[in-house]
Amino acid sequence: MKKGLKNWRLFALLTALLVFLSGCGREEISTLLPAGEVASDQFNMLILSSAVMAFVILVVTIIYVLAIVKFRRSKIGEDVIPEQVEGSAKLEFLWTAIPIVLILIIAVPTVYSTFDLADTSTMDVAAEDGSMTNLTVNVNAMLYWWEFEYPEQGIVTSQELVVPTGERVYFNLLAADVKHSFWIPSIGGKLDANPENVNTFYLTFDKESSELEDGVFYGKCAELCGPSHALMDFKVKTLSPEDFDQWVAAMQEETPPAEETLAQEGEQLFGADGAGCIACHATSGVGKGGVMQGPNVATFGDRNRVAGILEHNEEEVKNWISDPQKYKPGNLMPSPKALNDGKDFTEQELDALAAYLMSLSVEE
Amino acid sequence: MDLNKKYTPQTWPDHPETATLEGKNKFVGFWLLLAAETVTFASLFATYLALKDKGPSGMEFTASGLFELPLVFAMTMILLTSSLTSVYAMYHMKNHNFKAMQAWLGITVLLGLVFLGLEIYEFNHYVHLGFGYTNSAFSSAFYTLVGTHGAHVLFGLSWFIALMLRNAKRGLNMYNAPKFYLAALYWHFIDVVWVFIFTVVYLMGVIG
Amino acid sequence: MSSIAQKKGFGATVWDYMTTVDHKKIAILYFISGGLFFVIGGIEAMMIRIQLMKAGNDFLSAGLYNEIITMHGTTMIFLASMPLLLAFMNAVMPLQIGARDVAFPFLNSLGFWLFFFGGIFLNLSWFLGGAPDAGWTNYASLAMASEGHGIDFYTLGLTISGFGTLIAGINFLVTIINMRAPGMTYMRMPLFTWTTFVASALILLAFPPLTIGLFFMVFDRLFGANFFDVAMGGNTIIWEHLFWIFGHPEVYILILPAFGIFSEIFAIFSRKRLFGYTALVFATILIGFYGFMVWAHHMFTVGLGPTANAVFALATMIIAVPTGVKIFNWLLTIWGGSISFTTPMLYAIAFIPSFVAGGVTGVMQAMAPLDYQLHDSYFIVAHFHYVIVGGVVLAILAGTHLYWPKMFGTMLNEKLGKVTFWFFLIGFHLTFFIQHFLGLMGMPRRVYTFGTDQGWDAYNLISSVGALFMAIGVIVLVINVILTTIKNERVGNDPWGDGRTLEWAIPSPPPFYNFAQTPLVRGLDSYWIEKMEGNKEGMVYAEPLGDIHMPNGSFIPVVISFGMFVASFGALYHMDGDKAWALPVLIIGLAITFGSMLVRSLKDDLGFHITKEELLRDAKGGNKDGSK
Amino acid sequence: MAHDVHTPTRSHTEYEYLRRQRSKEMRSQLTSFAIMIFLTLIAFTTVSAGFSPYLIVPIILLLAAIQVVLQLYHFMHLSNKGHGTVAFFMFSGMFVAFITVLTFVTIVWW
Ligand code: HEA
Ligand code: HEA
Ligand code: HEC
Ligand code: CUA
Ligand SMILES: [Cu+2]
Repeated sequence: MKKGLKNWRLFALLTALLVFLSGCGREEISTLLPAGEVASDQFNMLILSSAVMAFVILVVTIIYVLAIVKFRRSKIGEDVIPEQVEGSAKLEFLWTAIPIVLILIIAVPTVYSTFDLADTSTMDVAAEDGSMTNLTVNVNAMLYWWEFEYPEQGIVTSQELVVPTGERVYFNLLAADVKHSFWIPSIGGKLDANPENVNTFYLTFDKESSELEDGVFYGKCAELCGPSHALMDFKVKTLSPEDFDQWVAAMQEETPPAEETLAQEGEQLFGADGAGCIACHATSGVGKGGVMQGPNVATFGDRNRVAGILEHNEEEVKNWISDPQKYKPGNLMPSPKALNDGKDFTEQELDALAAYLMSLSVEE
Repeated sequence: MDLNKKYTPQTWPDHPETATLEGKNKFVGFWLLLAAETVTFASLFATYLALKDKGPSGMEFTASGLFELPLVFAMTMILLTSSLTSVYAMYHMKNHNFKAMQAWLGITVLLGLVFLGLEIYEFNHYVHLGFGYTNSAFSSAFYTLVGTHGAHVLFGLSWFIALMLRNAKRGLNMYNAPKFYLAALYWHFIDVVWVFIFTVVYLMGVIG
Repeated sequence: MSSIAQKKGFGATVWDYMTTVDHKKIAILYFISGGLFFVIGGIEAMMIRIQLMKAGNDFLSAGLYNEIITMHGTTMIFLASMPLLLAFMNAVMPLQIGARDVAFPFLNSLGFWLFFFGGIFLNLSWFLGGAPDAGWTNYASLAMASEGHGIDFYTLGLTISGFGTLIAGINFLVTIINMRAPGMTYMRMPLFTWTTFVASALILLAFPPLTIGLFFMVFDRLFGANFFDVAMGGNTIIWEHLFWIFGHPEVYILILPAFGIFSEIFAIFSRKRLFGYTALVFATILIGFYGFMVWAHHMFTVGLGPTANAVFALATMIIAVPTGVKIFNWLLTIWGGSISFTTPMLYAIAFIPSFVAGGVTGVMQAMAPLDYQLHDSYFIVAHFHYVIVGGVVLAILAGTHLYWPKMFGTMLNEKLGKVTFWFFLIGFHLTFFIQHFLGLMGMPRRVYTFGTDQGWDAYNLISSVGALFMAIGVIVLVINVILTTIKNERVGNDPWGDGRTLEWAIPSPPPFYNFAQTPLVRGLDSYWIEKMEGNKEGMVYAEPLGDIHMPNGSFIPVVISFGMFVASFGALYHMDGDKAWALPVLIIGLAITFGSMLVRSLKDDLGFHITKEELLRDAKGGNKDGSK
Repeated sequence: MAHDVHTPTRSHTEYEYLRRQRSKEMRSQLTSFAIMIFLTLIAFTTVSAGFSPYLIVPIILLLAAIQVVLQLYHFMHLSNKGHGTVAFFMFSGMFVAFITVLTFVTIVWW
């Protein structure tokens, strides 16, 4: 008995510790650790409403506990017939009025914020030189990957959104196939990418992602979109405005040909004369969105993950290319056999492809 | 309830449709069904309005180019008139005049058949023009809305016919009076829906 | 179930139940099949929790996981909770208003069999090429893209069972409108009857949009219509609207009868009249009314625009007010009462904080901008399991214990009942409380796996352990049922001793005609009034003992439903285009259905009479289950 | 709960009076039918006449609404005694119908 009690205590302690340790979740992805204006607004609403709700729960609990402590039959006697009270108009009024007041308290910020967050009026404001004052990103959501087009800059990238900090960034969302939903928990709430029409909203990014443990914010698809919905992750890199401009400039340059021999071999294989990967994967950051069937790989070497989920190393690149279905069931990248005349890639070929892909970079 | 109990116009209750508990239940239940049908048709109308003239790029047919009013006008008049003839039938039912009731119901059924025939002709005509069910979102919504109404007409007619045949020999009694009454209610409801169809689909369609 | 039925032999009992039109037996049919589906849905829930127990688990594959959550949600809502509540409505509501049966006994049976065959059809998808996998909400773009026949099983199965539910709703409405005993005015109806009434009204007006949405989906997938095909001008948001115009009232269809059951329990086990009966009634009606004006709160992130979001956010928040009125009136009912902690009362007591916790998170979600963060995260999963499990399932478990004697004539063991209660309650909070935080920590719902790098491992493990507790609770309940049935100790009219409404004034289970003489109702809580005035019989009668007219049993409902079942297979496989037998099957199915409907309408069914002599004989203890 | 019908026993004058009431009702129904035909004619002519849609649409919707009221109250007797409950449900149904249509013509296309 005693021992059992001890074990139980230990278990409880461990549980409590675990819960404490995981606290508010990871900075990369938790709505409880907001890293942008939108998320902060929403976090404040969370705190406000939680306080109101805690008050409601408290009131109910007090009445409730008092009632079941005071009026238990064992206490007041077996045969008592309580008075059959009909009701009380006063009380009814009271508990209609108080909740209405509480509702009003949360309704005001709700309405204000609803319109505020939907305000995209500054989106198309142009500066004097004709360039847009705000960055706009067109997001194309596709079966399990994301494409980010920067129409003003004429560049396009995939899997990793790169944005400047400290300014509003506008997003146009569209789904290419089925419905998806664009969500970066620590930056702000989600918005659906519907197949029939463009949705627009804005986010602001306050913190540079290099300060994070993993170096990027995590983005999620939040609408069931098929077997690999759970794996439709993307990453967000936030840069200081200067770094961002640099990044854009680097993107706009021609991709230089591969330098190492292995990588050159890979480039060969990747191209139209090889396995034809280039048919779906553009290797240049310059271009338009919504054209290619596969992610743009111009920045592949700078990525944080492979295909949004696997660790970013050559081993995983090779794993992915050898059997994409194993890592993202139902995704639209063909198996090697379908690309390479019915044969699997040899280890050598895989090494070459991986080396080539890893060499694609716009950062120093 | 005694099926064989015979009534005369003198002993026939004022409201035969609700004179028995069974009748009353049927009566209330049927009205509730009509409330549900109202929402059903509202969903169809709403979808039609949302999808009106929507289709693939380069779609050939839109409402204003397609619909022709004379036929619809004829159909409307016929259905409206059939609503009146069924009112006549119920008038005679209340007077316990079985023969007259059957006769008016017969006319109602005839009018309904003509209406249905015209609708089939209309659909057939559109399909021949090349406006098929699978052409566009607009065509699907149109055929589904108007076709559902047509299916209701068909059901109403079958109901009338079944009642007339089944009771031809035994005449009016407390058991079948509520059924006749409800079938007539149903017929009016179909007419109500049509009023909206000709207004919302055809008239508003023609003006674009 | 009853001893008499056992004597009749198994085959005869089955036949008896397949042809019955007696609302009490139909209640038992609903109860058994709803219970069965609850266990199936529960096993699916356990599989979900096993899969999510740890990061990167491979217990279920990605595609299978989606099928399981879809079937879990669909089964639990349409095939478990609703039928179980319909079981109590059937068993109790006609007794509470002093009626001999429901308004349309034949349709009552038809409603059950349509639901049953629809449910079976849906679940057969597991064996016929895969279950639906687009979530219980079945959003159009994904549903249209889904391969195989899963989605078709969903649309056709729900269409059939939806018809069944609609019929049941109309039936209850007419029963309450027309068949109340003399003196049973609207404002004297027990609260469970009231909630049945409002829930049925919601069924009446909410199921048609769902049916239309399902039709669109069927036409799109089977006949090439273009309602949801974007390239052809279609629009998938139409599905979302139609689904939620139905879907939100649906959650009140679930919770209102649950409120009804708890209202009865609070009054009975506090030995006190419901505090603020009138307010409770109006709150019920208001909730039903508002229920139709808030559906777009499920669509805040769709992009409907700020005006729509703001309007629907405000409308949604308002619902907290009438619900709060209910909560406080219940609290004031037990206040000053004499509370006895029976198993049903334990559930009722546990319900209050659990449901309030779920309700207030609902109000948080109603704040549209906040919901942009919460939507489709585990916060939502936590919210709706708090209101559904903490409200509806607790009510079902409470109702099972409370009405078991009325339905089966025996009492469930109280000790085991309390064991179930504690396991279930602790497991429930363990599972779902922590999910709020998972959601806030960024975990989306409907994910079949998650990485170790997201920081969600520990919370998910705790959640899975909780589910195990719930499973133990349910298993103890099953054992309890088996033991009770074997022991078979019969009980009297009012086994809880403090019954207040008419159903406790007659034997358990009641004779098949319910009331030998129609009671006369003299106020709210009519049985309690008679008890307090020392009336030994428990009732005053509105009529002298006389012949009773009863409806005949019929096998036709089974045939009609079976025809729809067959036709659905035909329609489903007709889509493949290479199956020549599909069209004949479709036609045969429809022929069976319409043929049997025709038979029904051409053959007069006038019922039969029980004579006064038989009633007198019965009163001395004779034939009780209606076999003729 | 009597399932037998209480057969009325009427005097001859009562019976005559009832019949006259019914003929009177029939005549009023005939009038409403005439009105319905008339309204339909107006609706079709306004459209054929080719006025501005902003004028026509409200007018023909109003005409349709009047027709429906006539059908419900004169042909389907919704105002008669004993129709209170069902009328309530019909109006609830129309309310749901109205907000459904309203949404679909406003926010489906956001
Ligand atoms: C029985 C089922 C049930 C019930 C009763 C409710 C009740 C409520 N629900 Fe819930 N809900 C669901 C089942 C239910 N819900 C389901 C299944 C989903 C998800 C569907 C899916 O996507 O799969 C969902 C989703 C859902 C959403 C969408 C979230 C999203 O997907 O983004 C929202 C948003 O507003 C919401 C709100 C509410 C509100 C405001 C109530 C209110 O009725 C609650 C009212 C109760 C109280 C508030 C507590 C008592 C009141 C007081 C003590 C008075 C004082 C209180 C205050 C002043 C706040 N619910
Ligand atoms: C009435 C509705 C209802 C009920 C009662 C439940 C009950 C439970 N639900 Fe669920 N749930 C939904 C409705 C419901 N649910 C809906 C609508 C969804 C959304 C689906 C979607 O996204 O589309 C959902 C989704 C959902 C998820 C999210 C999945 C995801 O998004 O990926 C999870 C995860 O934890 C979950 C868990 C549970 C658990 C642990 C229970 C437990 O309470 C279950 C308890 C019951 C048991 C444990 C039964 C145990 C029985 C046995 C073990 C067998 C014993 C048998 C014999 C002895 C014969 N449910
Ligand atoms: C038919 C189009 C198609 C072809 C051809 C194709 N891919 Fe892909 N590829 C895709 C798609 C689609 C994805 C995204 C999958 C996902 O994440 O769901 C992808 C993803 C990838 C990724 C991960 C991308 C990232 O940004 O993380 C790599 C690496 C990759 N492909 C390499 C290759 C190689 C090497 C070849 C040729 C041997 C190739 N692909 C051929 C469609 C294609
Ligand atoms: Cu894309 Cu989920
Ligand atoms: Cu809702």
